[in-house]
Amino acid sequence: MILKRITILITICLFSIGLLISCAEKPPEPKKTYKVGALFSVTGRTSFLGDPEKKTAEMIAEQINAAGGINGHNLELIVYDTEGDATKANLALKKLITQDKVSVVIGPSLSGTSLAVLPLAEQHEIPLISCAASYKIVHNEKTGKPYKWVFKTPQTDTMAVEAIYRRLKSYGLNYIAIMSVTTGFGASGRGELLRLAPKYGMNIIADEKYGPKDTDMTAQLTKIKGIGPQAIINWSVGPTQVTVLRNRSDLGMANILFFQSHGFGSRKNIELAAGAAEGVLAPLGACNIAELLTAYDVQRDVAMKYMQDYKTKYNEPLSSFGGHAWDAMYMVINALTEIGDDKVKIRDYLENNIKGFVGQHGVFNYSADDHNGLTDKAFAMVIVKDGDWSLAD
Amino acid sequence: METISFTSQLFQYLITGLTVGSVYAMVAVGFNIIYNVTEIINFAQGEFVMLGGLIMVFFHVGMALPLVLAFPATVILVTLVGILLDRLAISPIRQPSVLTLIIATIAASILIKGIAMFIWGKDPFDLPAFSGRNPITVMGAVIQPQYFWVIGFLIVVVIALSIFFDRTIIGKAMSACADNADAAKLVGINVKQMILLSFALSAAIGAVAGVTMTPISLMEYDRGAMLAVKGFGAAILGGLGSFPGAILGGLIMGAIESFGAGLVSSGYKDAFALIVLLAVLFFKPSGILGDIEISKIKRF
Amino acid sequence: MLQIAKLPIAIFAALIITFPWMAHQIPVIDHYADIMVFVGIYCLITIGLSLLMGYAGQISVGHAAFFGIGAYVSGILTTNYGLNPWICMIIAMLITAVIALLVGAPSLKLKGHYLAMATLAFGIIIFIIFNEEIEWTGGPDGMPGIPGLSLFGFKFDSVDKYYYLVWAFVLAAFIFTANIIQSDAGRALRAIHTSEPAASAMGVDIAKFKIIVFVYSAVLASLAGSLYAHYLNFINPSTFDLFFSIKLLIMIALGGMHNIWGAIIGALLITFLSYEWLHYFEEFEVIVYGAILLLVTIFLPNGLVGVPEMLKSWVRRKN
Amino acid sequence: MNRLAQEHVLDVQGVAMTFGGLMALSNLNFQVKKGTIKAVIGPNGAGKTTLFNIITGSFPPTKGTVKFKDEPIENLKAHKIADRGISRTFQTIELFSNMTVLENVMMGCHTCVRTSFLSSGLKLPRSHRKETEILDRAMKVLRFIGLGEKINEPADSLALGEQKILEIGRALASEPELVCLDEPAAGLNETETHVASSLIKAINAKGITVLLVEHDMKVVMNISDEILVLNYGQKIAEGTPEGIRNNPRVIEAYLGGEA
Repeated sequence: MILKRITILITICLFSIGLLISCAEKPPEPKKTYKVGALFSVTGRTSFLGDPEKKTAEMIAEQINAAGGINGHNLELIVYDTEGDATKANLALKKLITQDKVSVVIGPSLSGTSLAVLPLAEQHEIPLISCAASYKIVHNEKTGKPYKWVFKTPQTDTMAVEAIYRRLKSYGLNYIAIMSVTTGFGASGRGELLRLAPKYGMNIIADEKYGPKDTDMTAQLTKIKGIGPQAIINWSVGPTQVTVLRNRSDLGMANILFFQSHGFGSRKNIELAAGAAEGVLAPLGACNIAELLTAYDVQRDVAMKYMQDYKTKYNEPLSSFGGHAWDAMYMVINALTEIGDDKVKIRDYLENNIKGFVGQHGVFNYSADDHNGLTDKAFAMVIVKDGDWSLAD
Repeated sequence: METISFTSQLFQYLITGLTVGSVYAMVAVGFNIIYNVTEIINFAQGEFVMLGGLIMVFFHVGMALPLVLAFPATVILVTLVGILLDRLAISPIRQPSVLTLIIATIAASILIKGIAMFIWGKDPFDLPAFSGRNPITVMGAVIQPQYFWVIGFLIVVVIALSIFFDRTIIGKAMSACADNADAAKLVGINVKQMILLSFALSAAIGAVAGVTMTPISLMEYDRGAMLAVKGFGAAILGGLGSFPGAILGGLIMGAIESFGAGLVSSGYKDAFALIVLLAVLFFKPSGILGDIEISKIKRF
Repeated sequence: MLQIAKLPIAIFAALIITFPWMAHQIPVIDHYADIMVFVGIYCLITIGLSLLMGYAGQISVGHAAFFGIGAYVSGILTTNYGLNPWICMIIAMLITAVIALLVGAPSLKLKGHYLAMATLAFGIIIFIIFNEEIEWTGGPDGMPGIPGLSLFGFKFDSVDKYYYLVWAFVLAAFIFTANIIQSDAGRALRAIHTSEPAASAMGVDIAKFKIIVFVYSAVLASLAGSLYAHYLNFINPSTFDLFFSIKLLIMIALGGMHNIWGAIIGALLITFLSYEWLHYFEEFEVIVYGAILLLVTIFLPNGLVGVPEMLKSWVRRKN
Repeated sequence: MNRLAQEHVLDVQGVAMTFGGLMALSNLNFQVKKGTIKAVIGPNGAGKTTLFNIITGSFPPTKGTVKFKDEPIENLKAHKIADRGISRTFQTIELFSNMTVLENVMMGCHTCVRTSFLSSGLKLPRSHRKETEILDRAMKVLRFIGLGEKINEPADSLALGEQKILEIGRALASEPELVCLDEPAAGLNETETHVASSLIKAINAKGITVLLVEHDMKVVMNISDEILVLNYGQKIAEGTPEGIRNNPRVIEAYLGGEA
């Protein structure tokens, strides 16, 4: 009996500990700040997305505050780590809304977590700018229109796939093999590759997969080699996209045209591939290839500045995923500057006033029918040449 | 368009499978060394492999030490981690039930992973191949020179271990602990020391696996867990406690994955290996080479 | 005699009932009720697992799969076929029971690490199926648009309403399980744990008991899965991966395996740690989490429920 | 001594057991008469415990039949055999160490009174009634074996002699027709041995048939009605204590000059 009572006591203690921790962390009451929430997968298996996003968003918030804030208002960025987990993303968004009382949310980083929190944003009527690829985030299948409160900055997989297919078509190639990693990123790209193939007259003669922690893809590539496609398209992120390249070059398949997804957008990948990336093509956004852009390109200045700032602050090469957070952050900052921190006004501003917004991943034009706002120009086809990017044309 | 004949394809699957399987086998051997002395499965075994790879990158690439120096230095450092693991996480537990010990190793693996993330960050690292990256073609199948290093080191580890357990006094003492810890205590063997040694030894083998596989597949901080699962599968498939079983189990797992990916469905390749594992267990509950009588004596 | 005292259960129930109100009084823990919904969902799983592991002594590293089967069956049947969620929940439990029976019958003949591996393998295979059968499950991106729950026109559409729904299930499962533990069946389970030969000499059908408990814990996990799916209105495979199975194991071990209260305390602590408290450590989160786990296993080998016992014996030694 | 009933409660016919080529029992035939005490003796490794394990269903014999009340039981699982009315103790004590004395005996009632998972989970009146019934029976047994005072102590805190007694009590709780006692006096001091022997006699007096393996010749000669002698898995003698005491083959094989 006593034992059980003590057990109960401990339970109460646990609650109190939680309470204390929460109290201790309570920030001093700010004068007047604009609160922006962010959900990124900073750690866990999809940290390659969330980590650069968080760094970018924090860097921008710092810069803005150092320059005196937004019309004198301090910008408070509240970042929660979702770890790529739907439950955590759900809890964190509710906390941002009810507790932190932010006026707009950036993220989540993944299509899965974005789809998971999307109903919440609609229900609580808070503008959310997702940093994930899937077109489903801004396309309500029931109405055929975007969700009212949800926007997104990254190019959809559709655009990347179309860029690749157009290129293949221009080469007159149509027998292709696709490879994808069995994560959200890979599966969503694979889905679009399969869906759009008939439209571009592509024959997918091999459809191979591998796990995100696989150490070797020789078996999949050997099978592809046996089938003999004209080109291979690989959809993955992280170390596997490098391993694929190495295995491919070992198998003497370097002469088969090879496309990577837009997930390939980091110079580190070229470096890690140790020569095996030569001749590989990938559709990339402007921020990956700032130096390659012509002086006339509207994106050149923003991309160069971002690249240099990021390198100076974090001493590591830029990842294109950070650019999605950059785009979302500056859209929000523009909105806050123009109309303050009212949720409804921010939403309306995003939908009506983001026109010709020059971002890292393209020039955005949001509208009531388009909450992604990018055209296929958002991708440039890039080829790896002498260990660096170069425009494919 | 260059293609490849079906037999060459099969041969390629086999080679790839055996190489991947060799890594699993080394992890499985590491599991067995500790299992034999303590009856626990050390789920931090995969972290030894990860540390082996990343520390080797630090010595060989970061500090530009030559291979012959960097390799042993890495193994020694990871062995120290193994010793620390035993001293800090395993031996302080006073009334150890097998499950408590396993949870302790899981906790330790999370801790090691966290520290590795803190030190190396989240990006993958590369290591130059020991003898270049120019592949050799055999029967139409392509073999990276590094494959030979992986398989070669597995053989070295096997021979070294069998000499150790059969020919040396310490090795025999360890085998005695494995057979009957109480009896071993009675004849004056320091069981605590043997447990420490088993952790050191399996950490060293983990390090070897990590060093040799990194040039093929890169290495990053969170690779350990999946390797531990695969290695555990290999150890169970072969029969816990049996070294030939571990090697057989590892190679079979690698081969099934490779053939499954190549011939059937790459999306389900991991499932094939596990289905085979389940099928074996349902027919032979102690694994391929496991001894059912011995497994009855074990508490767990 | 093993008796689970009624007073703590009553106090616990009272705490649970008043908690949302208490939380809403204090702004900083206002959202704790939301986290408690998930604690409740995980408690449903750990209560069953505690009976399986702590009392019957059978390890399972595959319960995330049953959790997932519950969630996916509910998700698929409600979104694709428009069936009533409650009926789907029951269908999900039936399907899970059949799968648990098919998997459990051969697996539970295995012992120790072999059983752990078999359940682990089963869990991974199910996870791969969730990932690969994109037409049914939506693949890695997940399955959005799962409807919420309502009963006779009453919608469980707020955190607090769902909180009471989930915890009503938890309390029912807790009392049901506690009754089993205190009955002849519970004794039989503990007998199996200590000595299988002696238990069978007492007429205990060991295979049957193990399977019943395995199926029971799987069905509870399935119920938890359905509740999860209808609360989040979204599911994706990574929620049901191997690491979640291991997390469940950690909950049980940390709370204390040989006591059903351990299941509750473990779920409570781990959920709050990983969803709330560790957040403040940012990049050190993983290190702190690992360190806490390690320290608890080293210093509290019987879990948190063992603390009173330890204190008692410590006091006794002092005197 | 009780010699009223003459029908056979246990009938072992042609039982043989080999373990991986090793012959543990070969072509063993014997019967146990209802209401008697029969002892099985023999040197170590004679196959006594193997015989017990076959009778109680730990494993089936390689050859032969075991009939309990004229029904074959050799292929039944242990728990089925327990249900039929054979209970046992173990050579190395196999108490449920995580339970109290009372709970151990209550566990023994499992064969007679058991509740379904569902009804005990829902705490239906039925399961409550049954639990009370189990409790009553267990208390009766505990008073009978003389451990009525120690019901709430953990089983593993008892002295060795009491643990042996408790194991017998647990076996009795199932109200068996035949109890198989595997070395009930092993490791006990003289007083404890005396308690154990009188308990066995008292059990027999209730009409329960007893089959026991025992090394202590005093106990065996003192309480048994019949004795079966095994050596190397074979029966070398069977008969009354008097007859065995004077059987030259037994003396040669086992007793030496002791008896």
